[in-house]
Amino acid sequence: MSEQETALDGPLTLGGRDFGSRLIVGTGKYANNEVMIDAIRASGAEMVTVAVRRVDLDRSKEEAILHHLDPDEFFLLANTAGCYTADEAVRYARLARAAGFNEWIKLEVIGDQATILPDVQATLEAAKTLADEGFKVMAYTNDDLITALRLEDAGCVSVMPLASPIGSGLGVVNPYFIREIKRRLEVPVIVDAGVGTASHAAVAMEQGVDGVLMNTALAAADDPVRMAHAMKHAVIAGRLAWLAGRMPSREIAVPSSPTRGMLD
Amino acid sequence: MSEQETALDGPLTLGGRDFGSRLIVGTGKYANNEVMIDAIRASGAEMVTVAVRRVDLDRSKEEAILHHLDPDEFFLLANTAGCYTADEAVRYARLARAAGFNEWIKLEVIGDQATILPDVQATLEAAKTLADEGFKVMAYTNDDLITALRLEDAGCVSVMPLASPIGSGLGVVNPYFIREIKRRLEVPVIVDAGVGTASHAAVAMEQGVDGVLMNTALAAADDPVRMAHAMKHAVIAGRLAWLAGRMPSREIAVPSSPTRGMLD
Amino acid sequence: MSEQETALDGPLTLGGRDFGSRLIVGTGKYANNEVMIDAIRASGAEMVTVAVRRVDLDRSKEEAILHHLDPDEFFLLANTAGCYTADEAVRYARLARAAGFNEWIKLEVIGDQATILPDVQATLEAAKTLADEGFKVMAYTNDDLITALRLEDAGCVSVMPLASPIGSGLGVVNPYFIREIKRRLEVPVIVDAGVGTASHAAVAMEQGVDGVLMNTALAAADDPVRMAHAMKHAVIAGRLAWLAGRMPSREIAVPSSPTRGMLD
Amino acid sequence: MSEQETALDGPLTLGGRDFGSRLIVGTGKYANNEVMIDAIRASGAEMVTVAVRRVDLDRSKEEAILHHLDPDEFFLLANTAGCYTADEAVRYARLARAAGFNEWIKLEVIGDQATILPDVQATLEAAKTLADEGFKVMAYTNDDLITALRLEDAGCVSVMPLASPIGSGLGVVNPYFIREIKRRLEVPVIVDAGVGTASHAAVAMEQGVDGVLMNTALAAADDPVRMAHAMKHAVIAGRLAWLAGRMPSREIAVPSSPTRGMLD
Amino acid sequence: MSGNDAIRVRLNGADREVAPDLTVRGLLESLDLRPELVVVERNREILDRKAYAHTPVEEGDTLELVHFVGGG
Amino acid sequence: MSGNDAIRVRLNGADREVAPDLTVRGLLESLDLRPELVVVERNREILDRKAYAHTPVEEGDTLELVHFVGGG
Amino acid sequence: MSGNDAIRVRLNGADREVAPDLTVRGLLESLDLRPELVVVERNREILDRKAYAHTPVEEGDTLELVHFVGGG
Amino acid sequence: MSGNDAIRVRLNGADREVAPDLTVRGLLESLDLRPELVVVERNREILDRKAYAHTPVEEGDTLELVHFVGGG
Repeated sequence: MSEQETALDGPLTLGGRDFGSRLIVGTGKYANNEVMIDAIRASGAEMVTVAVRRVDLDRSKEEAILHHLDPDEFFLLANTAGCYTADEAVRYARLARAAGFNEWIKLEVIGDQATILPDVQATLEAAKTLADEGFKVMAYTNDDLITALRLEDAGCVSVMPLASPIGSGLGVVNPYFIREIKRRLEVPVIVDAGVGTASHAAVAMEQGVDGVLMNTALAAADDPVRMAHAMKHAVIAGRLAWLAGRMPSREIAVPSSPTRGMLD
Repeated sequence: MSEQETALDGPLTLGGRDFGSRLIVGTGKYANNEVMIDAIRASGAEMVTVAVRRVDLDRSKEEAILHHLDPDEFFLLANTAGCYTADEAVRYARLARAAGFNEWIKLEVIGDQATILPDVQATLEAAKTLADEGFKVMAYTNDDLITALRLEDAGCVSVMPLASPIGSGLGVVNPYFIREIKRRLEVPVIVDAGVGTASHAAVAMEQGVDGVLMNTALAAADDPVRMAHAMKHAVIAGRLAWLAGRMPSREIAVPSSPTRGMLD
Repeated sequence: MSEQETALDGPLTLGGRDFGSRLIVGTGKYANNEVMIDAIRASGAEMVTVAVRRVDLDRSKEEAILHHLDPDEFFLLANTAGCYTADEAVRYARLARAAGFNEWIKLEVIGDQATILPDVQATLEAAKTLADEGFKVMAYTNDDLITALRLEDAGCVSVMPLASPIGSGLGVVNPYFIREIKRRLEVPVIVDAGVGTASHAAVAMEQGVDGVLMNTALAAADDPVRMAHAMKHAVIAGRLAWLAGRMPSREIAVPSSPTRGMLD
Repeated sequence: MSEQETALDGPLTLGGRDFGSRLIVGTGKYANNEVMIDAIRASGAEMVTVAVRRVDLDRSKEEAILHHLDPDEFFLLANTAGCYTADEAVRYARLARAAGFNEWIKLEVIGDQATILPDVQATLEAAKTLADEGFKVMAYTNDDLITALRLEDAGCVSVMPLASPIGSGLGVVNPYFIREIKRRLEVPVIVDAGVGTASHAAVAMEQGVDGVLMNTALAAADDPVRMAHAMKHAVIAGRLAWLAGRMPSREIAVPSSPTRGMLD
Repeated sequence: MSGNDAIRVRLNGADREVAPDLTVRGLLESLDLRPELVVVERNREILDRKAYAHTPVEEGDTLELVHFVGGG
Repeated sequence: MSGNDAIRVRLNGADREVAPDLTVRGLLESLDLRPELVVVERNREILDRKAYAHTPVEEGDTLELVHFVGGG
Repeated sequence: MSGNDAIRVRLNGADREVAPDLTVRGLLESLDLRPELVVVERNREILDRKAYAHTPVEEGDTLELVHFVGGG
Repeated sequence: MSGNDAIRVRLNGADREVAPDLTVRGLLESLDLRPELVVVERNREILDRKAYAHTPVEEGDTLELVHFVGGG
């Protein structure tokens, strides 16, 4: 946003840290690293997610994201993507912290390979362990309010319900649940996964949530950089619209020009 | 958009004239003129609509929009709002042109007082007359493709189907029809009426249309200026997303982090 | 409906004639005539539409629908499908009447080959001519209220707005417009075209309309006869639900079991 | 369904028992018991839910549902509505079984008073205990696939995801999740809670589920008995439509009358 | 069919030669069509079915024979 | 009711005095309740309906009398 | 205003008396209106702004003075 | 590489022979990996990066070398 515009909205405060952008982006699935970097810069995101994986001993150089991503330019949020148990997720989180950048973790515990939907029970269990170990846990979850409330109780710095399944691009399928979660939680709520195009991000923000996290919507667009620009604007648009308080919708039309003063 | 961003999208070209913004806004129903001006400036709109009405001989000063709106700052698009016949609309258009600013007219012929829905037959008739008289006609119509095609044949410089009834704020109720109209017409298509919040504007632009016209969504928001900022971003977001080519949506999830390289 | 159930709803009265079923079905596009007859019987429809075409001088026998459809069992409603001008539609209507069954006509004037959307202007023109000639005109149109009101004024015995384009199976895309048309017209409103599955027919009837006309939803189902049964139930379901007056919907949940009397 | 129609669909088999109707209804919130009985009979439901509560020692007679509901006419499904812990739910289930009708239980463990959304963790825990004790558990849950799979593993005879919150009448908000749950589970899936009108029930069945359970949609309709008839038809309609295999939906129109054989 | 004495008509959009001295009824019969299922438009005028028997088919006539087919 | 010889029980969440030497069956009868429609939980144990007749109601008992009511 | 010499006109839908020998420009000035912001329709004919100065307001004239107001 | 004096370890899920008397730091260097970009888990214990230099790689060790890659 322009300076004048930043006056219109405060920062996104997560775990005591301020972020100028409410958009968080992933670094996966890009055609190449140049496009990735350009897209991330275009998105205006300050926080970017990375995954923890074994060094591929044959072709590590190309792989290591830090050969391309400057940790001074972006705040790294490591995830536990691919983990199917609480123990596994905790192990990955500890490895991520040992990398030495920060103690933040995007907690993700999957319950089913076909849908990559979260295992909320295991997520809750891992969240408690990690919060106790001093991690700043941002927990990916489904749109269940009860689970969201417990993740907050477990000490997560943010709860991140899905808009729809990872990589589906279906957008916010259940705005009621997202809205209810936002109403009830005190920690910031970030909509994570399912956004496919700009209007989806705007719709998500219009539910009152604090931010949006996306990856495939950028990486799998025909033109990731242009889509990244679009998403930057979409998140601001949805946020400001929510802050501005939209007009009431009604089935009956209401003229926008005066009805008085017509000629004979 | 920032300079860098304007490179991402061309101007909106209407009747041989370029506009830097794809957002067109009305000037009606604002609480006061100061808010109106601030909101219009915040929206980034270059083209603004005005209505033609009798001078109220008791309190004209406050009324005349040009006491507040600088015709050098904004491109004035007079409308024929409130007209119920082709003749009446033609009369208002001529009066508007006599004001001496330009020969552009937002043609609007209403067919029903309760819904303010357009009378497409009368609109078509008036469009022909006005186009023959050298007007640059931007025709407000419903989402009927057949009518849209005929308005184009009649010589309109733009066809402007509704998203939903004027002042309803229901957004794009029938994206199929809007999309089809855009696919088939050669003149620019502007979605006019029905937008209620930012995501609606983004959805409209994501159908591929060339611009959006709105009034109540700004004037009736709790904070019109903030909503104007939101709409500016929403139109850019939807436009760039459409140009970028969104990811395909699918019901089956697809991981955004690598499935290879997990630990034992 | 069972006898007991018929007490729950009156007949569909069109042009002074009562029909026991609110479902009207077409006879086109079936794999074969046996399936067509079985499906129509299963649908419970009393009124069925037929098209007027040249006798194919080589293979007429198989073609003539009346070799398969008993005009004493079903009320024939000839249509003007395929006509692109008012004159053409009037010509087809007269030919249909000359067949000697009745003076009813399903008026259909198409405005565009790709979308088969109605030409409302030509439809209106033909409706006036045919009504003056004593036809009972059931006019297929789009979901524009203004056109619907004029078709009523022109003397149509029923106005039939589309749910979505013919053969699209998208269902009721714009319930607001359908609802508004029903609210404002006095002649029966039949939703015609666009229904794809049972819930679509129920949704249509829940807008308060008097009936539904469909063809492709049955003919193009994997099992037309079973789908015909489904549609019969769907139309009754939607009708009775509308008559019954649905519960209000609310975002906040309300328990259905008593909150009192819990144990300590 | 008529005899002929029952041939079109098999029975709903739950826990080794066949039910002729796929509609299960509650007995709460009716204006009076006469309306309740009439509505339940009109719905054609064979299985009805009841709640377990303390005898109100002052006015028990009116309260006891069995003074009005004949257990030989309907199959009683006691629920644990109002329970907030697994232990509480288990206690209520045992009391219900001690009533001596059957060992079936509609398991419901609530996680939040404001939304009455299920506590899936506690539900899972109680489901295991009750299944081990030989109960036939029908588990009310949210639309999370992972939880649904575990409830199946726990030995539930049916898993019952919500369409939307209890008493909301919002219908099937997330058809994707409902569909996915049905795809993956082997035990029957019943959509429970959230249905508000007939088309909602049809939509639910069109996702392929085995049945629908509702209460408020009937009890809170202006005319519960008529709405009960509507729902009976809606469930059959949705079921048969799903079995019939609906036509594909497409944005492009396809004529239903022949394009050949037009006159010159 | 054809012959020196045949006459030329435009029948359902195609040029055709038919026997001379044929009535519309005769034409339908020659085409094996049941009159009660067919509507005849002759030179843009719809014929009353009762007139089939005494309406001649003449050189240069434009005839349209239509009937009901399956349609939506 | 009350009296020197009455005994105190907790009945459906309320303190109550009932006659001494009363069986559960007797209690239900005294409350005008049909045993076949009521389930009795005594001190957190569910009673078999057949046991109502010979199960005494004793000083300090916590009794819950439940039944089916309308619910969704 | 009024007087024996006043003339009657229909002005923006209301009957009004105005001074005689008044031009359209004079009328606008008397109404305290800025000519460049007002369009004048006289007896259903739109006046060229340049004509305001020499166009008389005459008995029985129907005048419409219009301008731009806020609209959507 | 291999040799009589080589030692066997489990490295990133594969059995490998490495030189004897190698430290973790040495191992990373031999693999051409920048220590500051790699996290090492040795026999299920995460090593402090400062310990790489004096932590020996021993026969039968299970080592996991991980780093950050692109992910969502």
